[in-house]
Amino acid sequence: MTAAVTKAPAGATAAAITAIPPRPSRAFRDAVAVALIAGGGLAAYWIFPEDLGLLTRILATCLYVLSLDLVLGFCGIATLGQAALFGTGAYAAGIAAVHLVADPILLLVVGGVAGGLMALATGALVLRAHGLTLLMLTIAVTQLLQELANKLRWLTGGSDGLSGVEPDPVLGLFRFDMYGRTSYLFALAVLVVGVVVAQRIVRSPFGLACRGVKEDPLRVAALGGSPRGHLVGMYTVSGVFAGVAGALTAVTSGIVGLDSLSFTWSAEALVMLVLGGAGHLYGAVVGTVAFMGVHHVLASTNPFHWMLFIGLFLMAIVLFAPGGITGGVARIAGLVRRRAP
Amino acid sequence: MQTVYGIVIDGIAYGMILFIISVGLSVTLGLMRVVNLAHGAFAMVAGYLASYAVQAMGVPYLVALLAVVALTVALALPLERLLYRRIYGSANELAQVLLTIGLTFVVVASVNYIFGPTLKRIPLPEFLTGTVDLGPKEIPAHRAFVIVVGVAALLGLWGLLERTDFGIRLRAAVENPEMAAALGIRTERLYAITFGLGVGLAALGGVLGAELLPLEPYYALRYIVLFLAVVAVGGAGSIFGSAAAALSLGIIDTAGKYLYPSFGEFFFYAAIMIILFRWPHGFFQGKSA
Amino acid sequence: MTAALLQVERLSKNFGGLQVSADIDMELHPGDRCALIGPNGAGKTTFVNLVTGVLSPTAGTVRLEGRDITGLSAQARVRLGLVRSFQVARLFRSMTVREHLELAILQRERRTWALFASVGRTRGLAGEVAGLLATMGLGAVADTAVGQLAYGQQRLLEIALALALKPKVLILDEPAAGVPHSESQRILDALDRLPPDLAVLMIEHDMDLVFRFARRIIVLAQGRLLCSGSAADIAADERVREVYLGSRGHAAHRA
Amino acid sequence: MSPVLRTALFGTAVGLALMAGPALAATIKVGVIAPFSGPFATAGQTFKQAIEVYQAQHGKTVGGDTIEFVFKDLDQANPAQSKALAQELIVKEKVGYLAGFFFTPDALAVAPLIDEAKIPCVIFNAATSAITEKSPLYVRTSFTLWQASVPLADYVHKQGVKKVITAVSDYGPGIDGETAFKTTFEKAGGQVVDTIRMPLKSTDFAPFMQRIKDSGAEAIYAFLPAGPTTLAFAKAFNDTGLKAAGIKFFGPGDITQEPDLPALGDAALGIVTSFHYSQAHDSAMNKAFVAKHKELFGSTQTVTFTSVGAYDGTHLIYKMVEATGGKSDGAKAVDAIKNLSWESPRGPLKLDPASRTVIQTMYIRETVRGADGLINKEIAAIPDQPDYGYKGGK
Repeated sequence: MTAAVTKAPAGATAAAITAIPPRPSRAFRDAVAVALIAGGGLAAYWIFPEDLGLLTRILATCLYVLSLDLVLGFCGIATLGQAALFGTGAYAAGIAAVHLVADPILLLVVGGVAGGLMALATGALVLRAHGLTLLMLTIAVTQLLQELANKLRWLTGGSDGLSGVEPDPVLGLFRFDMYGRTSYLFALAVLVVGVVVAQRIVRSPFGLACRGVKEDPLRVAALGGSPRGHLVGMYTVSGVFAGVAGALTAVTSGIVGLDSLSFTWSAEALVMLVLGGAGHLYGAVVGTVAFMGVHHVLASTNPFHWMLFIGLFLMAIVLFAPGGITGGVARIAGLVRRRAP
Repeated sequence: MQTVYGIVIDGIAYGMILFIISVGLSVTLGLMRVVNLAHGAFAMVAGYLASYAVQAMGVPYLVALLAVVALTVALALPLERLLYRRIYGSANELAQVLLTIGLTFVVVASVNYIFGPTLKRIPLPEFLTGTVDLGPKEIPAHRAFVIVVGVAALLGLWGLLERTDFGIRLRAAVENPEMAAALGIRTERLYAITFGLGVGLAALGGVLGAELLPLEPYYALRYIVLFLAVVAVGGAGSIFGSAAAALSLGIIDTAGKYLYPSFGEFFFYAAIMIILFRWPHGFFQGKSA
Repeated sequence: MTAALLQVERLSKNFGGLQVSADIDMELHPGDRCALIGPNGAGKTTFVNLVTGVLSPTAGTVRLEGRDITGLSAQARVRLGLVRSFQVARLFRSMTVREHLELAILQRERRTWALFASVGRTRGLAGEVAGLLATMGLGAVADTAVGQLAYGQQRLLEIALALALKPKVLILDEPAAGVPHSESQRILDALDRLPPDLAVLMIEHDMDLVFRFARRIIVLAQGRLLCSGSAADIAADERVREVYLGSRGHAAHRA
Repeated sequence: MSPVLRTALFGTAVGLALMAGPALAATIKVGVIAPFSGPFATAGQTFKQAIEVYQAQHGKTVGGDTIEFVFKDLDQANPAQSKALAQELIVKEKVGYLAGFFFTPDALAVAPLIDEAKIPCVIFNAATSAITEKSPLYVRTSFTLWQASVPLADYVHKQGVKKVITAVSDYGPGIDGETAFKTTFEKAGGQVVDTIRMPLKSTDFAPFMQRIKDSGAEAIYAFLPAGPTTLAFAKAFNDTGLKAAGIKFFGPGDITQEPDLPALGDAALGIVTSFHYSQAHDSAMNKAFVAKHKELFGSTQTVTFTSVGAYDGTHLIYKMVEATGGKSDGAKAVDAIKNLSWESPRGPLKLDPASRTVIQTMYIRETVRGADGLINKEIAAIPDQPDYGYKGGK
């Protein structure tokens, strides 16, 4: 107990803490972020009209990485199985598009529901574990689903990929064409809606409880809450987001491949999220745009240049900027603010 | 019956390779609490070095094997000093994962740049080609050699960690670093030696296993999941656990491929899931070595 | 005499062959201000863990408002109104004081499954939080992350959290542990403002605090109930003196 | 509008058109998607080298139009990425032709795109029959597994082999090969005792070898995509004593493609394959092709079947540009070459108007030790083999 005394920060009085100037309200900052994403997205539409295919994939990936942030950043679940949820959504939407419905919005719903159900089912099983065991279980789930998708060739196209995903025009008006204008704007709209919903969820009572679980599950239990229930709950929410992201990729690209259920795809999501900074939604967007943008430039010359770059970059992040890009920016901004009188 | 025997022998040979490489990871993870995803990269580097030594320089296989293990350890120790030392401790799991993935990417890119993208082989010496007659089944001499080395590694490690002063001090340092330091145990050096031991085992496995896990630049990423699986199933830090896990997974994988080839690695991962549900901390967590 | 809120009967716990709690009986009534003391190793923590459901007893029963809760989980007991605070402040370091209280209240109201509601706009929440902040004197630091709070303030928040759950029975596990003596007065002030009909059981080493707070004191020694009575009775009891001296005069007055 | 103004405007327009003219008509871009990195990087390299050999022999212009090749790297079978690259080539690079494609899934994925953009797609390698059914704009200058396996099955049967086991990679071409071989061999009166489908990413082949051994087959028909896995498979076949046990090894020529032969070493000796091209093929045109390759790149080690696939594919692209006068008209371009016959380094070729896959001679070859190392020696030639698998072999 005496040790605890020494740990207490000396002299941190209430007065000193309240002297920090009031920060803009959360709602305001959230609104600004949404405006920035929407505005930036529209600007990119005009600036890079010939790269809409790539940009569409980036937007869908943003939503996917966002789904990982919900579990990793807000619940502290370290998973390498996010692709299982993404791929489930992608295949569900793809299969539905080939056999059942063609309305793109309905397909997103199909993907979201499928991803959510998969998360609920697997989450209830694997979220009892922690650490390496949890990592391994999430990897195993992903690999099993991939083998399954490969095996069910008649349904999924196996290694040839599921093609023939030809959605109807959006709202019956805007056709998906090769130039990707519809795809891009559709994806941008979905991402913006996704970010708004995600903001809403992390600021909700549920989100608050999940943050509590992330920091100390036993303490939440001592408040009468059920930590594992919330973990599974958020995992399911994340599954819905990942499923919608998968469906969005299927709808806009017209194809679903086995790579959407791969370990690599899970690992890349983690890398993108940590690059951007986990735990505040925008890091997911920033990290994905940075990662995929630089990847496109470097990998088109030689993918190994890309690997060298991203490898060094990751090591630098860990050693010098543990908060990721957004964390680094915030820290620099903090320094500047403190210098200013 | 002969078929069952064949599957078991092939599975054991495959499992032994998994064991030799994974046990190094298990030791560093269990004893030093480092999730070292670059472990496969060390195995790969060793494989490439051996390939170069044997093919381009004409070094005899066994000499190359020993020299390469030593060389890989020598290359890895500065990394321990510069990088790993900053991320020891279980509070840094995410940082460990990212730093070591980053390191893996750099190694993959470098190996591709230096050795090219194509598959590399380590030519086997005369006495390791051909087959050895083991009762009802002939097995490739190379696999028999792997099994022998694997058993030797298992016993050697067990002896080292359980029966020597080094092992005792290592355990003490792991249990309570401050106390160990107060007793005059130089934990930094112990950690460096243990890290070197892990890398050396990876290197040994990388060279021996080149026939089963072919050498190409993506090796380091492709097989790390396999090695992690063995560690998770065996229980981090447990030598016998790693051996049990590697052998059973090797046999399950081989049997699955024999009986239902088109299911691929389905049975391998299904087995992992079932085992981890039953024993969430692996076979031997907290028991014995 | 009102009916007992919490009734503990012949509660026992063995770890292997070692008996750490033996046949403990105890009752708490509404408005009780009771303290549990005893030398180190007397089994106080085990007793708290048995009552709150962290450990399950080898024998005996725990009743809350007459209902047998021996088989219920810790969470279920909290929901029924049996709440504890922690000896070492267990708080969510990155969350603000306000968020802590909001979480506790929402948890009590079973509203943590509201996915799309807004915490800020939950009816009645802000008012209740403000009330708790005022009671505990934490208003000035409401929007500070607890990682930056002074330790005494963290202890106050720990108590506020427990209160936010509107308990019927509150178990305070060393509420002043680690708090400098100069600040323990603030804790005592806060304890004085606890709802009058709440039953409180305090485990504490600081005898000053115990004697100023408790109207009844229970002494545990070697896993058994040694005696119980008013502060004056206990102060005068030879056996109590003996067990404390017997454990080499374990500091009865620790700062 | 006054006549003077009109004349002036007209004059300006003509002047602009003349200035812009050569630049507009000058360059026709061809987008090539293939692996240039990763384990299959050699395949992309052979494509690129063969294109350069063709351009060195035939010039870089057709009727005043310059043909420019744009290369995109796709290191493994990844249909989604393939489609994305194709989209980028069409929208951003404005290519008039797509080409390349080592893996079947990658080729299949671009079907909707070439239909929408109305540009021809020349497949240099991907060998699943079904690809060309997906769009009328696909043309294939490689081969199909049916094409290679049907004559091989006949040959194996004529050698007096009765019981065969098949072992193929579990994906499109592998399944094609298995079906083609099994159908033909059983029709001829032989017996396929077991069929094994091996996962694409297999590295340890011992369990499959055990199964082959247990099946009691006299011979094996094996197909794996050319590259690292075939090496491991052939080595496992030797190491586990199957070769010593006298089991004969047959398969499409991917197994013993020239760049892999040095690494395979003696393990390759005695393997009998059916294929459309061997670097050792004896013809003037092949000698010229190989010589030019040596002149440009210093070595012939990489000259293999993917080289001639790309070489002949480039030839077809030149012919299509010629037929359309450089205009973008995919349907007309493909129509113009539908009945084309020409001479290739591998022998006489003719495009099948229905399947748009080349009809060609299949050579049965045995891997033997030649003057400078291992070669695929042609021991029989079976001319005019069409894609038997088009529309499910009907």
